[in-house]
Amino acid sequence: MTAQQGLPLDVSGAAEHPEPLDRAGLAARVARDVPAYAYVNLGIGQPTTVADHLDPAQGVVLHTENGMLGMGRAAHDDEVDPDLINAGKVPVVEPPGASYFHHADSFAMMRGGHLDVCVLGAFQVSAAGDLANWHTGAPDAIPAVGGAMDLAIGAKQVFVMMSLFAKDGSPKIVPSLTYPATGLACVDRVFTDLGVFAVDHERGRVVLLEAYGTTAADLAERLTGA
Amino acid sequence: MTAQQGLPLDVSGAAEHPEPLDRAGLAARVARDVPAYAYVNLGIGQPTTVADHLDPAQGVVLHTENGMLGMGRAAHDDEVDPDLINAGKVPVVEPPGASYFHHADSFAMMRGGHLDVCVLGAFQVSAAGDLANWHTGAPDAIPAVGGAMDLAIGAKQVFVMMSLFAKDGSPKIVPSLTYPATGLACVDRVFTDLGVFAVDHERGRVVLLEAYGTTAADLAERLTGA
Amino acid sequence: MGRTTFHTDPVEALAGVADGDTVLVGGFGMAGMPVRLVDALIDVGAKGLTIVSNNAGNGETGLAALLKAGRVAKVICSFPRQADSYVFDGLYRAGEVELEVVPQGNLAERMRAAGAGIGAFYTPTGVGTLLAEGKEQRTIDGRDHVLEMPIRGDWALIAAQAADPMGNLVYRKTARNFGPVMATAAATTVVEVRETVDLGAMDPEAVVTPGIFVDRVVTS
Amino acid sequence: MGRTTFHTDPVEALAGVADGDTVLVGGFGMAGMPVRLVDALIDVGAKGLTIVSNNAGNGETGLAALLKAGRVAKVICSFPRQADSYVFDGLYRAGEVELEVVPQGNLAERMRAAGAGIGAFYTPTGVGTLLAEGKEQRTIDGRDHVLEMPIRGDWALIAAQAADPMGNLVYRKTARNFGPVMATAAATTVVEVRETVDLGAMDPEAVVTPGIFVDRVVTS
Repeated sequence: MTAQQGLPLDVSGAAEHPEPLDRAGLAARVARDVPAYAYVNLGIGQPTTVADHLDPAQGVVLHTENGMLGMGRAAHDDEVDPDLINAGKVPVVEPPGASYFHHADSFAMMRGGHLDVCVLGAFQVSAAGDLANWHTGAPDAIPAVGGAMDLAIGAKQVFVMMSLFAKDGSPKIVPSLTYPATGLACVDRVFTDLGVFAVDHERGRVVLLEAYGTTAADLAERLTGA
Repeated sequence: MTAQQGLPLDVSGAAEHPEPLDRAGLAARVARDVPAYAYVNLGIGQPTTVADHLDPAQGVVLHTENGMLGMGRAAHDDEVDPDLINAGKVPVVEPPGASYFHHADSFAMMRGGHLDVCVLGAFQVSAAGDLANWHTGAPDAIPAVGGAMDLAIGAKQVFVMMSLFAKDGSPKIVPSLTYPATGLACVDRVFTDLGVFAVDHERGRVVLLEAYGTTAADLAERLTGA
Repeated sequence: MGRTTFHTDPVEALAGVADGDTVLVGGFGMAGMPVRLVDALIDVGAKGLTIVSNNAGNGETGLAALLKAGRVAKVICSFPRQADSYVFDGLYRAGEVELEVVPQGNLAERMRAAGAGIGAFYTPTGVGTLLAEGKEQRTIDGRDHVLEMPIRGDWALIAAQAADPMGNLVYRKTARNFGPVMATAAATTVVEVRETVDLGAMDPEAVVTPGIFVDRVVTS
Repeated sequence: MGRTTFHTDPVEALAGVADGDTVLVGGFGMAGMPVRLVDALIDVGAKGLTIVSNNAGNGETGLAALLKAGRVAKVICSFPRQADSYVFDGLYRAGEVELEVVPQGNLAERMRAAGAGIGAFYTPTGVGTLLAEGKEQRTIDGRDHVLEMPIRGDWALIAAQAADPMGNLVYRKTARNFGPVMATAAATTVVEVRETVDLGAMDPEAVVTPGIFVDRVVTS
């Protein structure tokens, strides 16, 4: 199950790094690609940890879809205010310069293309940049989408952050999705423990930018069998 | 030009009053039909004068489409604030309990059917309740619609306030519009100097409720030639 | 029609809720959740309700209690499945409650459309997904869109920070969430507030929900 | 991208306006009119502009001056004709400026759609009128609707009361009008403000336009 025929993958220009990225390293690597002064939405779960690696000097402003721009860090102890939470329902703090708005305005902000970057987890990303992150497709699963489909189509750039291989060893970058789609042709960059990839939308292929803890050739073999 | 064949008009139940309504009397008559605690938009021009005849005890709340609910009376002398105007661009005052909002929210309020009454001037109203009040249809006229089409379709009840006959003597309640329409089947009640009419939307006819300064029979003859 | 009414009894404030009604329920998680009104809705006893809310209840309180009491025929929400949404999960798997999953932005925008007199709108959200199946599509400026219809409530039950005598509302921090949108989208909007303020005490520039959208206020 | 920039020279703040651009101009009458920016737009010299604004100028100042200077190819507005709109009137009758008249609510909603990522929407406004001629119609729930498309600006020029260093804006009274909507609908939004306030001095609950929509601020 590990190699896939037909994944259009270009590894020719990839840089190689000796160590794989651990969770903190991956979050830091994503943070490095967030442009200065960007407006950014960090998806629930692992993407949230990117915030810890943003340099305040970058001037990045965080959006949370439950109605806040300029969201602060997680709240601790007596900072916790049940009226002030992020999209993952974790209490956060209010830094100076924040603003609040209702859900329709918040999603208008997102869907209107005003966010520069959103960072999402994924089950799968296809060579065309299709994203699957909301539904396993299991027949007895209860569907629950939250804001995933809005985030997938709304931001100027969509970053995915995930492990490159599933627990069963199968690649999560795939020729075409086998899980139900969240959005089509929406992913721009994929950050994983073993490699950072760009989606080349014009040519419908995935380009390895950096390999971590392995070689470009090894990744090519594990992803394409070639 | 004064009588029109084919205007479906019922004058059978009309009350008769000896004097015609002057401008103030007409405004007072309209005000009397505004329900207590109604949210009301008063169109530019003559409809604005209805405000002077609303009893504060009625608790009517005025909306102005340039972004204010709970609009106050016209401002005088040093009350004038160029940032605080009504839709006719006349300075007004801010009573306690007012609120401000932007143009999209203001028209959402109107178009979403949240206003109870709007009062508009008109060139013509048809038996079906079609309204013409934005364009004379003259070939060299520069079209200008403002909020008229939004008001026409937005309020729960649309009141029209006008003279019953044009300067050339032709009736302004007509079998069907000869002026360009502002909205179709939108007018509920027509208040004029000589009579108050209800539009019976189900039967597509106009019902004279009250005659002023004339008789029901005379109005029937002048409006229908019958 | 105006004159917002004020109540201390939330059951009284829900007078008129009938079997089969559609009820919009505010809140994102517990922030902005109208806890007293949802509890009162159980006491009111109406059955066969359609509940529109972001989530489908946690544990056995609030919406979960309403579900458990068998009052809900259908849930329209973006995210029913949570760690402790076992009441919903059980009813859903038993086929006792219908589910319409809606992307969160479409949920908000469809209610906004209902409140704003928009008959329908085209959005790129959901294109090419299971949630767009059977929906009309249209390509606009080279981008595919799905046609979405308004979601209208017979009732909106929301929570706010404060109301003034005109029914004007302000919210607090991210507890604002769906409240202002739902208030516009329902025939009757009922709001539970933490405080009431005197006429003139609320900054007209800072009012979030003008009183025109507020029919009944429940105070503590 | 963030970091709203602050300028004292309005001409500098309009750097980049090019021939043929679409410019959304705030204000309803003089309330909320970005007077300095409109004057600066004349100095910038771009031609063949499409101007989207509620009115089409009064007397010979502001938009009327821009029109008189021959910079405007098309006006999209709800109400061009006013007592002293003789500059526009003359150009229109001479066929030197194109006019698209849009019902005021559609004007606001079409810009809101552009800012909110709505591809198109159905509205009952204008059904059966000259302004709906040639537009697609659809009956929804028994009511006729017209399909309306977004109006997007290359630029929005608006006025606000105050900005903070994040670009967050508050307005004053009915001078708010089109400003918050236009700010969302343009590629670049330029705002003239009466005052700037320190970071943290603006109430986050009362911000009307979050800084994400504000690119450049002109201070006095």
